[in-house]
Amino acid sequence: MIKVLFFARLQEELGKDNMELDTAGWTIDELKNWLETEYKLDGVTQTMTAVNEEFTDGSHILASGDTVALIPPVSGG
Amino acid sequence: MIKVLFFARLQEELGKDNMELDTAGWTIDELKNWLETEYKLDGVTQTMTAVNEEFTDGSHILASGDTVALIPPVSGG
Amino acid sequence: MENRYAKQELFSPIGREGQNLLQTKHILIMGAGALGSANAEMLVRAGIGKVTIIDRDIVESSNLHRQQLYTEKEAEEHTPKAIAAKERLQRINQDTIIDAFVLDADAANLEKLIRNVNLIIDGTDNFDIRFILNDLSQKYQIPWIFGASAGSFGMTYTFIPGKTPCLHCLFPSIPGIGMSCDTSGIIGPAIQMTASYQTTEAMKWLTENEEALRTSLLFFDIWHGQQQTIGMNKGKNKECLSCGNHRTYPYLNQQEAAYIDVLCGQDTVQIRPSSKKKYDFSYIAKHLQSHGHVRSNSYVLTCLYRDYRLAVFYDGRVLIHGAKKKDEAKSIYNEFFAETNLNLVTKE
Amino acid sequence: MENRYAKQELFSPIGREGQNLLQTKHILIMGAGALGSANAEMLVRAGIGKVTIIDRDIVESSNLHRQQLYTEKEAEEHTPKAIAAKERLQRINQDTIIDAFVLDADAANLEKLIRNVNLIIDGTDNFDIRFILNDLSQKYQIPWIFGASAGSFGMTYTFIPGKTPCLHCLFPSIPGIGMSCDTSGIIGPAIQMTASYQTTEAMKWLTENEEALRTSLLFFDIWHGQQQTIGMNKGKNKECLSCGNHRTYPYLNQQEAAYIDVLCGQDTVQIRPSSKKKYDFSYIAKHLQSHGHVRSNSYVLTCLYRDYRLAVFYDGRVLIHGAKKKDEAKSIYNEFFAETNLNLVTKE
Repeated sequence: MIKVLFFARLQEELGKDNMELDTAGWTIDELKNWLETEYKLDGVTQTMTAVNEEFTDGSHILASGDTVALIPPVSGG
Repeated sequence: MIKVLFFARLQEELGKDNMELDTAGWTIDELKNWLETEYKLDGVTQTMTAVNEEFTDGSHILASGDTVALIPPVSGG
Repeated sequence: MENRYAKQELFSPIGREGQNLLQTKHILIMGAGALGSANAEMLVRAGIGKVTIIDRDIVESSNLHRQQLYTEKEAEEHTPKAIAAKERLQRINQDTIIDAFVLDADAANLEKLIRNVNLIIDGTDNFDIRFILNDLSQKYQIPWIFGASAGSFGMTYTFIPGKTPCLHCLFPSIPGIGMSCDTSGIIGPAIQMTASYQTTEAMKWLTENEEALRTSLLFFDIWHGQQQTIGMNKGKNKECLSCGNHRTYPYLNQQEAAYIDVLCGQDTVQIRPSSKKKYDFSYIAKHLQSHGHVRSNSYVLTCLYRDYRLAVFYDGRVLIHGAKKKDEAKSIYNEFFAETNLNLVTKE
Repeated sequence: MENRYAKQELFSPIGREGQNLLQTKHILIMGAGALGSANAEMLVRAGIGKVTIIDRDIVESSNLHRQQLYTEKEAEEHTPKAIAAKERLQRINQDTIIDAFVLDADAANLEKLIRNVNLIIDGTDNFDIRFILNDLSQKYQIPWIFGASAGSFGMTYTFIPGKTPCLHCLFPSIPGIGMSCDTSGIIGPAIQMTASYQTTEAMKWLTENEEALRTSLLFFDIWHGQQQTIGMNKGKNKECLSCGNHRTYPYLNQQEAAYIDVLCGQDTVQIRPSSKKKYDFSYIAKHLQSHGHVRSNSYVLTCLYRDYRLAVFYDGRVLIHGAKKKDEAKSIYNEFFAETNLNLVTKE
């Protein structure tokens, strides 16, 4: 299983801060595209991604036991 | 084994931020008294104590695998 | 007219309703030093209804690197912090009612000022006064938000009477040695971070977002990037004399005595007479002016004397800046104020 | 004379030596909004040698709940933020040299101001300017400290050229939708916390405590008590056009064009002409005064018009406060400035 953590705006849009998904073998980009379609999560393809607390790009392939964190960019200041 | 984490002033006095000790079965007070004598750690008996990230008092008996955090009181402001 | 709180109301846990609540609330900020002034500015900007702010000290040049309400001018003029704080805070928001007291707080005078207060913010620099605040919090069922900072460390906890442990549960007695800016120095961001956590908790309580309050004690080191929370499920002591079943509020019943304090971070010793008294200021001024230029405003008279600077307050206290040790301060004090025959009790 | 930095020097990672270093350093603070003013105040109090501060905006009443350098008076007078910031900062510390610029920063004008700067602090509110800062940081090998905040969130990262990934490595293109105070509101403590992390990193860099710099990206939610760091070991992109082997600094070569921006948190639209131009202010004033009271200071002319407030800057920019949409702003602009025949390009 893959654990996906949602931060900030994504938490509010989803109404929860994490989910468990059976997406081992997918790339990060595939996961994001699927989340965008499935949950109508606006802008999820533009989030920053960490796998097991390390930054990764969209081509990273998920392995069972990974924890993915999706962090929307914050622009204000 | 017991893992002991040292914070703030204690880190500086000891020159490290943690140690592993074989003190299962001891109380927190016994551990503190021993640290005070062994390492000349000033005021360690006055630190706040957490075991496994929960506050505990001096009578708590340590079990193998516990993580103890010793936090000196900060008074400034 | 533009709504000055529009962007705070847009933050959904507060909203328009929370903003309206905030504007009806009254807080007491104990101490207008580093944490006190940071909390005061954030909460006054946020639109709090009323602030009572209490401080016994004057603005010093060595405060300026971390005490955000003050400028060089107030350090030069030795303005009492409570007065300087009020002046700046009203320029920021004239809608907030600000009651400022230049006062050496104790159980007796605090008890009078604490009625009708919704929340107490800890901006103090010592545990003596915190144990008094804690007993008052329990007696009058008013939450208080502990904050302390030194070096690059900070810690904070939100004490809610009837719900969380109290300070006296966590420390069976007043800690003898605490880290302070005298032992560890202090950097501005550690203060701002501690105050940010305190103000956030205050906003939750005052906008009736009680379920959002942090229930753990939080401890951090901003320089070394550490942060830890400690759960308080086992913190409550049923036998506690401040919040237990047979409570006596022991810190509200202290004997008044003259005593000597070393103030945080200033090489300053405070001497407080045992009973309220008024000095003969014209006599003191005449006597002191042979040693150096004497200045005074409506709260305090200051004078240079050898390597020291004396500040004599109208409430009887004397601060001796430049004195590092209590004995040193005591002998200076006795040179000028010997006729008062104070029985000086040294508090350790 | 008392040493005003005594308690900062007592913090051992800084010490007397670090303090002396700090007093020789020059930083650029880009933006004097919420993060910019919080960072500026902390660093000026800390005794930094020189600050260049750049902002294009004026103080508004809706800024006051979170922008700590400003008061009600400056909101009433529509003082440009850079000017108001300098005025307050010099009262706090007259030893710091402060160069303030009321300026709509772009690659060309920033490139001139960035020479000899030791560090850049991000106090901006949009990614367009951050991508320019990032390219300049790489081109001139100057570190910059990213900070952003909205709602109760904040994030920060310290970009060190030659050592860490750059912003362009982390985002292959400018993020189209970022959380801002327009989408999520903003609370003061989230700003202070973000700025505290930024200033701490700045102090490390400027006192040559490079080994103490945080190497991870930090992200927090102060209301909900979350905090997370993200390691950057895999962050660097060798093909990156800003910091890779075949770099082109793509954000330094943008075509200048008139464009329309929606400013953060103010229902305000900015229109910037494509080439620098000076308006005929007396003509504009005469034309506008039939609609409402016209005020001006040395930087800006303001006027009420229907439900809007127009601010016309001497550098040619026009802010239209009260306009929520770009089209709305464009038509207002054209009513008064049509003769300029601007070819307005809408940036999305």
